[in-house]
Parts: sequence; structure tokens; C-alpha cells
Amino acid sequence: MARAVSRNQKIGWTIAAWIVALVIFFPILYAIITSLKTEQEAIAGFNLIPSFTFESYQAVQSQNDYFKPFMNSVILSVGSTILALIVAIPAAWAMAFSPTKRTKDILMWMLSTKMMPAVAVLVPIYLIFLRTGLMDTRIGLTILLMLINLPIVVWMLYTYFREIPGEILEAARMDGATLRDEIVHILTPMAVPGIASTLLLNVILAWNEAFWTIQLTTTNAAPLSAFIASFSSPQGLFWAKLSAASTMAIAPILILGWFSQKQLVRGLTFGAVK
Amino acid sequence: MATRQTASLARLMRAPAIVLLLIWMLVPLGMTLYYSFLNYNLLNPTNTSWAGWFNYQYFYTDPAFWESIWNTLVLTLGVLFITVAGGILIAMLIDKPIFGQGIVRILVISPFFVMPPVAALIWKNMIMHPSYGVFADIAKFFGAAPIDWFAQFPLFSIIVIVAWQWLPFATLILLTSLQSLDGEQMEAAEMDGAPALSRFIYLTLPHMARAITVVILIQTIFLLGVYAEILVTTNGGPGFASTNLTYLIYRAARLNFDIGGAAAGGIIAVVLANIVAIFLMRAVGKNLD
Amino acid sequence: MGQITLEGVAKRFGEVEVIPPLDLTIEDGEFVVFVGPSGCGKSTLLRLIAGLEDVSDGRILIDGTDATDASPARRGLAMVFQSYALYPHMSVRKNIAFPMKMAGLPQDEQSRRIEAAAKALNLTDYLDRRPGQLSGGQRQRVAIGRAIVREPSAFLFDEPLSNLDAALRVGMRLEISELHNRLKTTMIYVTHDQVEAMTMADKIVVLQAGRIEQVGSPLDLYNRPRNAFVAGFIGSPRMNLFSGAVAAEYGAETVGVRPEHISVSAEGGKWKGRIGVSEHLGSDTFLYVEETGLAETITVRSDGEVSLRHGDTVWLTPNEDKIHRFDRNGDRIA
Amino acid sequence: MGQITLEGVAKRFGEVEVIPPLDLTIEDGEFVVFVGPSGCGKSTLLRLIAGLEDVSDGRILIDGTDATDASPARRGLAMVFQSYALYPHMSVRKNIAFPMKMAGLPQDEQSRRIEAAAKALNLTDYLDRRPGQLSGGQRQRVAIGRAIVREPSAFLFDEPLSNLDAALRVGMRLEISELHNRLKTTMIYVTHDQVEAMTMADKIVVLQAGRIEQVGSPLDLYNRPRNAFVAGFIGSPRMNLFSGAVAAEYGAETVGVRPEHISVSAEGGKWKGRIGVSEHLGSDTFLYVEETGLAETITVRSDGEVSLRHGDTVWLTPNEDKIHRFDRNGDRIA
Amino acid sequence: QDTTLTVATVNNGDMIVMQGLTADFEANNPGIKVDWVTLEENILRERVTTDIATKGGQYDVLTIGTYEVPIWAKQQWLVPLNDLPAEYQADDLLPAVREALSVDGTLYAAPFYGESAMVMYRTDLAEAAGVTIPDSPTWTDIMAAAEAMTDRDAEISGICLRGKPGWGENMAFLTAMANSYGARWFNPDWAPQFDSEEWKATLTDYLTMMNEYGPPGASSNGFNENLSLFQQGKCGIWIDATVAASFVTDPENSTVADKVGFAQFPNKEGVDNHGNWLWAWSLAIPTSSDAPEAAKAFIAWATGPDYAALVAAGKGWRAAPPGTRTSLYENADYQAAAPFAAMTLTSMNAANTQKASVQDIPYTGGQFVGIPEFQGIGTAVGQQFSAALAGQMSADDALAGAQANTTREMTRAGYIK
Ligand SMILES: Nc1ncnc2c1ncn2[C@@H]1O[C@H](COP(=O)(O)OP(=O)(O)OP(=O)(O)O)[C@@H](O)[C@H]1O
Ligand SMILES: Nc1ncnc2c1ncn2[C@@H]1O[C@H](COP(=O)(O)OP(=O)(O)OP(=O)(O)O)[C@@H](O)[C@H]1O
Ligand SMILES: [Mg+2]
Ligand SMILES: [Mg+2]
Repeated sequence: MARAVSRNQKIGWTIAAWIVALVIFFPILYAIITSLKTEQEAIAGFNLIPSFTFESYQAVQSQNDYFKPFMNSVILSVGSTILALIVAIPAAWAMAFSPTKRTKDILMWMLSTKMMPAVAVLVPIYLIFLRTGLMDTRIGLTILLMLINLPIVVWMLYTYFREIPGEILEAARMDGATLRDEIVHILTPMAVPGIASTLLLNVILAWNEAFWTIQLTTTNAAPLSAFIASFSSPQGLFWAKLSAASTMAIAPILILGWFSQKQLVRGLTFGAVK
Repeated sequence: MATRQTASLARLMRAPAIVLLLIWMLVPLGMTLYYSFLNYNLLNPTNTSWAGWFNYQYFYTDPAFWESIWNTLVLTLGVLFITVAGGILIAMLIDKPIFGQGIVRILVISPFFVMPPVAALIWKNMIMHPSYGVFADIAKFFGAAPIDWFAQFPLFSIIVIVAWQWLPFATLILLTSLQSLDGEQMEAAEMDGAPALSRFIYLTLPHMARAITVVILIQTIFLLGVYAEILVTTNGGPGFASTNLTYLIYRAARLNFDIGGAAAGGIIAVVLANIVAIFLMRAVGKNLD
Repeated sequence: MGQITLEGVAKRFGEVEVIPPLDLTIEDGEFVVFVGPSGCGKSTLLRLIAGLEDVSDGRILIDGTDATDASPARRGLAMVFQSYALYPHMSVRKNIAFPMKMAGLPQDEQSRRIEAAAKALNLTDYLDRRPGQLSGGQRQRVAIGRAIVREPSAFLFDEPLSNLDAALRVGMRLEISELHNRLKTTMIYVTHDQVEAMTMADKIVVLQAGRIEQVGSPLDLYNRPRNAFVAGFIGSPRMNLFSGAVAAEYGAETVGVRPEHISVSAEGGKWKGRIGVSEHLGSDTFLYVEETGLAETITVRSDGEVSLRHGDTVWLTPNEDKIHRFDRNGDRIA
Repeated sequence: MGQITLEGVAKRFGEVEVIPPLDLTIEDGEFVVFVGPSGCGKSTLLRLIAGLEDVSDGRILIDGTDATDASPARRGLAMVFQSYALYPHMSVRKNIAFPMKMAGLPQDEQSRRIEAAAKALNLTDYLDRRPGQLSGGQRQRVAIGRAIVREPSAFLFDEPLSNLDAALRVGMRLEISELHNRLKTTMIYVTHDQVEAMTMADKIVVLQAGRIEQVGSPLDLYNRPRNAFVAGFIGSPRMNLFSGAVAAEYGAETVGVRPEHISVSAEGGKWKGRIGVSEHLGSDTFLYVEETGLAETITVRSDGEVSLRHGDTVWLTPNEDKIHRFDRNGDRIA
Repeated sequence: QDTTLTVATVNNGDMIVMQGLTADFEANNPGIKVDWVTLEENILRERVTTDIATKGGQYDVLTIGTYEVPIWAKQQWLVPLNDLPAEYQADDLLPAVREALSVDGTLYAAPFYGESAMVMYRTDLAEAAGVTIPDSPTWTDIMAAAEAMTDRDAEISGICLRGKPGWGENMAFLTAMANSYGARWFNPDWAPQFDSEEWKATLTDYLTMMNEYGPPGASSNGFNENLSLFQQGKCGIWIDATVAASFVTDPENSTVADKVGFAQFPNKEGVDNHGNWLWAWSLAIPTSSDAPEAAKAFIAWATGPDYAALVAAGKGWRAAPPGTRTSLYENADYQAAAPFAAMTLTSMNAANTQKASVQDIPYTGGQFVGIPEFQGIGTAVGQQFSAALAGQMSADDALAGAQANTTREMTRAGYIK
């Protein structure tokens, strides 16, 4: 394995990898490029060099304020993830360190709650939200997104906790730690990388959620998914504008994803790697 | 670990998550079940009546029903195949020593961060559009007639888009798995005279079995629920060529505002999805231990 | 201040009885070692004492008071785990401080004890490192440090040296012995290593399948094993055991002679054989003698300068004083 | 059929020269052991021979033909890895069959060799298990089995026993020695374990920082270490080394005496000291004697029945014949 | 204690302009604040329907079309707008539009802009090809002209029509076309009529035009795509909503702005029907609104007689929302700025939504059928026709499928006993 890889070989792999990477990334890249074109350029055929105009961004911003939905997206995705962590950490602790015969079934069952097609339950949920006054509130959506992502959070934390040797928790118990001490002082800090990656993944999932966030909001709590929904225009192909709006909607999470790539990979594995 | 104290504590700590999810499952499910036995159209709410099994009968006699089940299968399996096979190849490629490895990885995982409707819009308008898309430009460049992807190969086009979104997920999990492959094993196989392809078949693939299982399991759950991409691109057409089960329910719920029918469809979908899930767990679940 | 009594303590995992009811008293200040084959229940017994598992039956008394239902934290014992179980996200200082923090000791008292422990264990320079930045031996000392500062009434060690390489083990073994000499606190030590058991213990408890085979001082066990199991288990290389005619000659079902109690000669002796493998350690030579007709091989320890080679014919003579005799049940005769 | 010659072989990782140019010949049928401190390049040297690393300089000849650029598979060598590197998803049978399958041997020939290997290694009952279901010792035998069936011209072992517990090690050590006696195939064996090196080798190669310090038979190295490094490295417990006045007395910069070559008495002798820790192994006792004024502690090996206790004053006398003398550079004098 | 109005709108150009003018409304109506929810048309329809049907009360003003207004009004989901102030000049509204937004003479929504459909064609290409398109062409004229204008080498398609499936996409056009062929959706007993000769002729001619003279990928072209094609000079004829006229004549976005001619929606020889396409995006107040008075004030402002002038002041008269008020078409400034004004007015006035087909029908609505089930049925039928256009099934199969599907849905909905 550690034999010298010849330079030519390395260059060959590099070229192949870059081609694959660019092909995969191309749609996003092209959307970004298009967002910097004028509308005429945008539909004028293949062209990788835009005129670098920001008029589409200005148009988008003047049509719909970006800041409020952006803030809503941040609050909803981070809030729901934190809520989910608060519920999921104890559950994952219990399942990882005090497993019963049914632990795996419970985990599967949790995942299976994600199988209900959202549209089929829209009316019940809509009515519940109306009756409880949660409609178009951040808190309502935060709770909903928390519930949607809870199975994934529990699952990820569970696989992560299982890697932590039980002896360390026992040591803490011997050292006089109560259960609370054990979770607060030992388990949580030790699982920080795992918790961080769980947090990241769920922020992304919540950020990209585009059904409930549109159906259950009007103005107050509408996040970027709703912002995007107002840009595929019925009158004309405003692709530059659409691209600009899309870029604005995905940029924050894309950048977050890029920066936390390594961290994310750890959490993503769902216990796939032992 | 195993004292009575900790066991009872554990029960207490599991409870909130389980109770929350139970409520989150049972309340909507119960209401949906109830609705599925009603003639209930949102546009005519005053005219609601008991329907018995009619909604179910109506749903599965829908001319699109069997085709949609077939499409759901093709879509799920197609995406799984592309993402797993592609994921393995890409993971192996970016695991090699290359220049700019970090950037390459970032580029490869990016599609994962794009909202499904946005992804569908980009592909539909800028990539696959028969007049303005990049594919059309490429076809024209080679003097071929541009292909109208969504009309000619609707399901395939959707598979491509969904696979593009999920490829990073598969690639990442498989990559991490690949990195945990024991170098000595590979060396041992090399000393045993195994050429690269044999090493891949006999060592790398079996090693990744667990990761592949996880990819299949998690993705299946998400793939069964794909509809936004269909809605944005083909609207389920032409004909029913790209209608899957979830989209069929969507159609009932959002175009016909037929709450009873959509509820019945939802129940049918839940039952089918659970059958698939149980089947999957039986088939591959032991890989997870 | 550290007397531990087990009265009829038993442990079942579901249907399986891992430890049948068992009585054992460990005196204050004693260094007790549990040995036995893998899976015989050493760790389980230790964990029962620690309170990390519930007993299925019986009572555990610590200093005369019933601690059977007390939580691990309340028993006043400290445990050093095989993996050390250090808190990887805390510095050495914080690791050592953790039990005191849990007990709510005042800050200055904490610092005082940390300093003292660090000094005693030669850790002063490493107090601000994380466990990941320490060598195996240093980690083990941190684990001990964390145990010391609690001033426990007894220490429990579960194979604390088994993760170390051979060279380090020797050093750490000495350090733990010295610690015991200094603190005079009760220590219960689980190991599957012969040498550790022999060199460290005041009292060795030999376990087999959850039962106590013998309790006694190391030399007691070496010189007067109560049965064939203990005889074979204590001592390295293993005692040679013979049955059949040779045993009958000594009026026993089985007889045993340790390798160091057999002399070897090229000229003549009691038993004839042929040298199989011989292992030259420089200081000693272990000869594995085959074709004696008594047992498959007889192990003999001889001095470093033996000039015998593979295949040579030799004569073996046991030291008659050192022959151990066992009856049909494997129990020692006389 | 298994002669390996290294001519000026050197290895650099980037800038770092891990192995300076080095010559070494290993004869057909020899059992050669590489020892040396951690990081001295033992594994690297083995991997160079195996072809798993490229040499930076020099040539490797196998049976006289240049194999420097041959792929690992083509060198006809077999390697047993420290982790065994068994294929975890294949049964034992398939593991053993794998190299033959790759070589395209006919099915019946494969079965024949598998049966033979399994019989030789006592694996017949386990052929259908997966490696995960085997004990450490069994795994190691599978790894050897996989190597045997190739009928290699030489075996390479990289610390194959280091993952095993002490009891198993002894057994496996013997089995490998027997295997060598039976097959008479060249074996190169890397270890950091004293006892393994001493007991198994026909020839030991002592390495330090990639350089060969001494090559010779185990007793050669034990009796006539070429320098202080080898003297300290070979033998357990370590040789006691003294410098200063005592050394000058013998006309050397440093002198060394092994623990087994010092006699101890309560009445009188050459050096006076006080007993620190003493370790009773039953067969032997190791005394750690302090306050001699010569070195921090002097290790002495004495017989099992010594009656000295902690704190007693004792007198030590070295066996004058067995004193090793080294000059300023650490090289042996005379 | 400001009143906050939540206004739900679609995201087309005129609505965006209205958003930009919010400040004017707020200045004139102190104490009222306006929040906008702008969504894509289909999402908006889903959103608003769910809300109004569950009495959610999330919105105070809704943007809905001529399709929804009568249906919703019958459910009593909308506040009647009969009591708008006199300055509103309700009589100024175009009669066809007003009628489409009223139930039993009561107005339930105020039109923001309205449209019919007409033919737009390239005068230069027609001239070059030697064809003329009369002001009121027949389908034969159109097909002949399309054939003559087609120039595949120059990437010019003779005709561009909607092909993308959807009740508001291809079915809007095809329903209007069918009307002009004398076809109908249902007979007075609500039996679907896709097995009729008229529908067969409609679909056959449509497929012929699209396959022979249409652009590539026609089955996914909607209004937007055709607009772009036409603006880029790639279409000879485009038959679509009248609002498109202002886009294709906009020199900023259109390369053919000064080469566009207009004609009435075609008819089949002998059938006196020009399709009856009529649509108006209108503002309505749900009964669940908690601020109906403020909402009325807003509607009066946004659809009132002065609004056009307000827009014109900022963006010129061409940008004024068309198709709602007679007075706009009498305005000389507007006539000068909008060369399509006359033809638009003609088309609007020719549309009769109360009786769309020359045969007897039980429904109202022009390019749609005014029943709640039409969204689902229309889309399903649109899928069939789109599949036929994509070449995945024959015209006969598509019609048979449409017939079966529609019969099934109508039976379920209880129309067919
Ligand atoms: N939680 C458990 N459930 C069921 N059986 C268990 C459990 N824990 C331990 N055992 C069984 O109890 C027996 C004793 O285990 P224990 O760990 O005490 O052995 P040990 O003497 O420490 O062995 P080793 O030297 O290998 O550490 C074993 O047979 C083991 O399989
Ligand atoms: N791929 C590599 N790149 C750089 N340095 C390396 C590499 N592999 C090994 N080394 C260095 O080469 C030296 C020799 O390593 P090697 O593994 O041969 O030691 P070793 O004698 O086997 O030690 P141990 O007994 O710990 O296994 C070490 O200093 C190591 O850090
Ligand atoms: Mg144990
Ligand atoms: Mg090594």
C-alpha cells in the first residue's frame, strides 16, 4: 500500500476525480453562473462566462425581503435540532447503554414513522395547528420539524454513543456521579463530535424541508423554502432571477456544509462503519 | 450497566422520545384512518358522509395505481442502484491520493445541501430543457436533435435528478467505510497473488456490506416519499409515466382536494412502505449487528 | 476501614448461574488477587462488589454494614478499569479532580490532594495533558490517581496491566506494589497473569467457573496446591501432571512435579526421554522432553548453559520432596 | 529454495532515512529473528523483503535472482501479519483457499492442501467458522495455514504473537518452532519480545535505528554481546550496567552483570545494599536491591526459597567470569 | 392597534408591481399595514384552498381566478363585494369579466387584470412566406400560415402552442380550441364527450400542428417557454393569453417587438365560437378574515379606477394592468402605448363564459369547466393529451383514456348517477 504512487498515476487519478467532481457539481455551478447573467444571457444558450451582473440579486431582494425568511430558516432549523437533541440524547443513552431485546425494533419503528406521506396527513395537521394557534408560528414549525427529524437524531446518536465504552460511564458512577452528572459531564462532552455532526445533518434536513414549511406558514414564520416558492414565475422564464433566488436559498447551508464537511462525514455514517 | 436502577432509569429516559413519536405517529395516523372512511372533499366540506371502504376501492382501481406502484419500485431501485454503484466508484476514486482532495470531496457532496425543489428546478430548466438546457446545447453541438428528456424518458429523468441528490450521501458513507478497510488485509491479498479486481470483489465489496446496507435502508425510506421532484418537472406525466405512489396521493390531496381518497392512499402507502421495510430488515438487517 | 465480606453472594444472568453462592472475607489492608481461567467470573465478582451489577442472592458487607443495595457511588470503593476508562475530554488534572468534584470537596482541598497524588505518581508534569497525549503507563497512573484521591476504603483493579506491553508491565507491577506498601489500603486485583498474581498478592483467590478453588498466600498455593486444578494453574511453566503407573507408585491418582524440580542428565536417572524443542533464554533453558511414555511432553527447567540438543536422549529425575499427590477427585493427599 | 540476500538495501520515507544501506544474507532454511526497539525499522525491513514497500536503494535477491522490482505476489514469499489480516467475511476454509484460488489451482488440489494444513494446525473442526468466531490462537493458525498452502520459499512473520495473551503466546511459540523444524522453510520473524527471540531463532538480527547492531545465534548474543546496547537489550530481566569506579576497577568504561550472575547473601560479599521490592515467582525470586551506591537498583535473581524480606540488608557478589566490559563507545572489550 | 392585512398573491409581474406600490396604499389608509405572501400559482392555490376550506383565517385578501370565484362563492367562503363605494365605479368593469366574477348578480371578487386569448404572429415572416392572417382567422388559415412560416433550418417553428400538462396549461388552450371546434366537455347529463367527432378533430389538428410545425420538446412547453421562444424570434404564430401581447411588444425583452401582428382566436369554419377564453386574476376576501373592512379598502385601491394611472405614472401606460376596465381602453394614452389594446378588447368582449360551447352544456367557464373537480380531471386529461403529443400514445388512445378517466371521476363526484 505504501509503495510510492507514481506521479503519473496520481495525475491520472486527479484528472479523473476532478472530472467526476465537476460533473456532479456542475448543476449548482451553472445555477450560480446563471444568477450572474442577465435574463437574456440566461436563456441564450450554453455560456460559462456571465456578465457578472448582480441585477438579478437586486431584483430578488427588492421583490421579497431575504432577511426575514433567512432568519426564520436559521431559527427553525437550529431550534428544531436543539429540541430534538434534548429529547434524543437521553433516549439514545438509554438505548445504547441499557439495551433491551426490543431496542432495535424501536429504532426501526422510529424510522418507520417517516414513511407516512406528508400530503396524506396535511389536513389533520393543518387542523391541529389551527386549533392550537400554532399556525404560522416559529414555535409550531420548530416542534413539527423536531418531530420529523427526531428518528434520525435518535438513530445517529445511538450509533455514536455505542462507540463510547460503557466502562467510562461506569467509572463515573464509581466516582460518585449521579445520572445527571454522568450525562452532563461525561457522555455529552465525550460525544461532542457525534452530537455536532448530528446537529449539522439535521440543520441541513430541516433547512431543506419544503413541504410543511410552505403549507403551515404565511408571513411570520415562512423560511427560505417559501421564499424560493415565489420565484418560479408564471410569466416568462426569469432564470437568472430564479438562479439568484436559489443561490441565496442554498448558499448558507452549502457554505455550512463545506466548512463542516469532515464533521458531517462522521455523523452521516449511521453506524455504517465499525 | 445492568443494575435494576439503571434499567428503570433507562426506561424513563427513553420515554419522552417514544411518547412524542408515538403521538406524532398515532394522532395523524388515527385521523387519517378516520378520514379514509369518509367522503370528504375539501372543496365541498358540507357534503361529508361515511364512505366505508369506497375510498380504498376507488384508490386502487385508479387507472394509475398499478403503474404508480411499478414506477415507485423502478424509481426506488433505480436510484438505489445508481447511488450505490456510483457511490462505490466515486468513493474509491476520491479515496486515492489526488491533488486537491479536500476540494474534490466538497464538490462531490454539495448536491446534498440543495433543497429538492431547487434541485428539480435547476435540472429541469437549465440542464435538461429541450430548448435551453445544457444537454440540448451539447446535442446541438454534436449536430444531434435535442432530446426532450421529460417527455421521452420521464421516469428516467426523475431518477437522474433524485440520484444526483442522493449520490453524495451514498458516497460519503461508502467512503468512510472504505477508509476503515484494514490495510494489512489488502496487503495480505496482494501477497496471496490477488489482482486489483479480485481484491475489490473479495475484500472491498464484502467489507462495505454494512455501509451499503445502511445506505439502502435510509435511502429507501426517503425515496419512497419522493414527490417534489416529480411535481416540479413532469407533474407525473406524460400519461402516468412518472407518477409514483406518493405523487398519486399528492394528486388526490392537492389537485382534487379529495381528503378521503388521499387518506386512503396514505394508509395504503404506509402499509406498503412497512412491508418493504420489514422485508428489508429481514433481508439485510443482520448486516447491521 | 476496608473489610469486605461476601455472604452467599450469587449471580445469575437470566438462566445461567455465573457465580454459585459464595462466601469470602477480605481483611482490611489486604492485597487480594483473583485469578482463574477466562470466563470464570473474576470480573463479575469484582463488579458485584463495586455495585455495577446487582447480586442475585446474598449480601455484601463493607466494614460490617450491609451495602448490598447501595449505589456504586455510595460504597466508598474505587475501581481501576482494564481500559483505565479515563475521561478523554478532560485534562489529567480534571480527571483526577472529578470524583472530588462529585463529592463537593472544597477547591483548595481538591488542589491539595491532586498535588499529592501527582507527586506520588510522578504525574506532576502531565497534569495539563489530555489522556490521549499520554503513554500507556502514564494513563494507568492517572487512573490510579483518580482512585487514590477519593481515599476509598478499598481499590478494585480489573486487569489493569493487560493492555500494556511486557516491558511496561514489569514497571507498573512494581509501582502498584509500592503503592500498596505505602497506603496500606485494601486492594482487590483481578488478573490472568501468573507473575502478577504471584508477586503482588498477600492472598490469592483461585476461581473456576465461579467457585473458589483455593484461597491462600502465593507460596502456599505454589507449595501446597489444594487440588490438581490449582496445581496446574499456579506456576509457570505449568506443573507436569502424570497419572497411571507413575502416580500409583506414589499411591495417588495423579502426581505432579514442577519443571524446576526435575533434574536432567545425559548419563542416567529415573525417566528416559528424547529432547523435543528446547528454549534457550540465556538465563534458563526450558526443555520439552518427549517419548517418555509418561505424558506427551515433560517440561523441564534447566540452567542457561545446558549443552543438550534437539533429539538427544536424556534422563530425568524428579526431586522426591517436591512431588505433589492428588486423589481421584483431584484433591491433595496429605 | 529460500535464500534471501539484501545488498545495500536502504529505505527513505521522503527526507527521513529509516534504513541506511544495509547488507544481510539469510540462508535457506534458517529461522531469523529481527529484534530492536520500537520504530527501529523491523517492520519496514520485512515489508521491503515482501515487496510491500519499494527499496530506495540496493537490491534484493531471492535464491540468487534479482527480485527488487518483482510484485509481492511474484516473490513466492508468504507473510503472516500482526493483525493476521484474515478475510473476515470468508470461512476459515475460504481464507486458506484464497491464495490457491488466485493462483488458479485445481479444486481437488486445493482441498487436499487445505485438509493437510488444517490437520497440521489442528484446525479441522473450525474450517467452516468465520474468523470472528475464533480465538486469537486459532486465528493465528489460520493465518499460518493461509501462508503454508502457498508452499512459499520463505515465511515472513510481523509480530504474530503480540496480540495474544501470555498463556497463548507460549503455546503458539512452540507451535511455530515445531512448524519450522518440520518444514525447514526459511522464516523471518519480527518481534519485540525477548523470550520469543531467544527461544525461536537460529540467528538473531539486532537492529537499532535501521542499523544492524549484531547478528548471531541467541547464545552468542547472550554470552558475547558486541556492545552495551545489545547487552542491555538481550536478556530478561535486563543486565545491570555500572559505570564509574566499579567499571574502572575492571579497566572498562562500563561493566555489566546479568541478574542471574549475582549471588546474594545475608552475611557478606562484595557490594552492600538493602532489599526493596522482592518478587516471589515460586520458582525464582527477583530481588530489587537499593542503596548500593552503584546504581539506582540492582536486579538479582535468586532461587524460589529465599527468605529475605523488604528492608533487609544484604551483600551481593558478582560472578567474575560473567562480567561484560565495554569501552567508551560502548563496544565490547576482548 | 394597526390592522395588518395579509395578502396572498401569485408572483406574476403585475402583482409584483402592486407590491411595489404598497406604500401608496398605506399612506392613504393610515392604520392599515400590508403583509405579502407571494407564491407560485399552483402552490398558492393549494395553500389558499386548504386555508379557506378549513376556515383557517390566515389571509385577508386572496388572489384567485375566475375559476375559483363562483365555486367558492357558492360555498359562502367569500365576502360579497356589492357595497364597494361609488368611487369604485363598478359599472366600469368589463361586462364579461364582471359576469364571470359574480354569482346571481352579486360580485364576489374584484378583477385585478383580465385576459382572453388571441393570435400573435410575426408580420415579417408572414410577409416573407406570402401569407396573410385575417383579423378573425379560421383554423385552416392558421394551419396554412404555420406551414408556410416553418423554417427548420433557421430554427423557426410555424406555430407554438401549450403542450405542458395541466388544467391551466395545455388544457386551457385545448378546451378553448375545442370550444372553437364546436366540441364540449359534457352533455347536459354530465356525460363526458371525448368520444365525439369534434374532440377528435380538435386533438388531431392540434397534434398535426405541433408535430409538423411546432417547436422541439413541445410537450413540456407552457406559457413561459412559448413566450421566450416567441421573444427570441423562434415562432411564427403563438396563440395564447392576451397579456402576452405586452411582453412580446416590449422592446427590452423581445427581439421582435415591432414585428408582431394580432388576430382574434381562430374558429373552425361554420362554428361561431372563438374559444371563449376568459381569465381574471381577482382579489377576494375570505369570510374567515378578521378585517373585512380594511380588506375592502385595499381591494378598492388595487382594482379601482385610479390604480392604472398610478402604475402608469411610474412605469408608463403599457404596464397598466389590462383587461378589467372599459375606461382603460378609452384612454388615448393607453391606446397609443399599447398597439394590442383594440384586439385585446375585442377578444375580451367576445368571450362568453356562461355558454362556452355551441352545443348545450350544463357548466359555465370558458377554457375550463366551472366545477370543483375540474382541477383534477383537467390535469389528468392534460396528461393524456401531453402523452399523445410526446408520441407515447395515439390520439385515439388519449381520447379513450380521457373519456374513461373523466367518466370515473364524474361518477365518483356524483354527477353521473
Ligand atoms: N451481561 C452478561 N450476560 C450474560 N452473561 C454474562 C454477562 N456478563 C458476563 N457473562 C458471562 O459470565 C461469565 C463470567 O464472565 P466474567 O467477565 O466475569 O469473566 P472473567 O473471569 O472476567 O473472564 P476474563 O478473564 O476473560 O475477563 C462468562 O461466561 C460470561 O460469558
Ligand atoms: N509510511 C511511512 N512514512 C514515514 N515514516 C514511516 C513510514 N512507515 C514507517 N515510518 C517510520 O519508519 C520507522 C521504522 O518503522 P517500523 O514500522 O519499521 O518500526 P518497527 O521497528 O516495526 O517498530 P515497532 O516495533 O513499533 O513495530 C519509524 O520511525 C516510523 O515512524
Ligand atoms: Mg474479566
Ligand atoms: Mg513493526
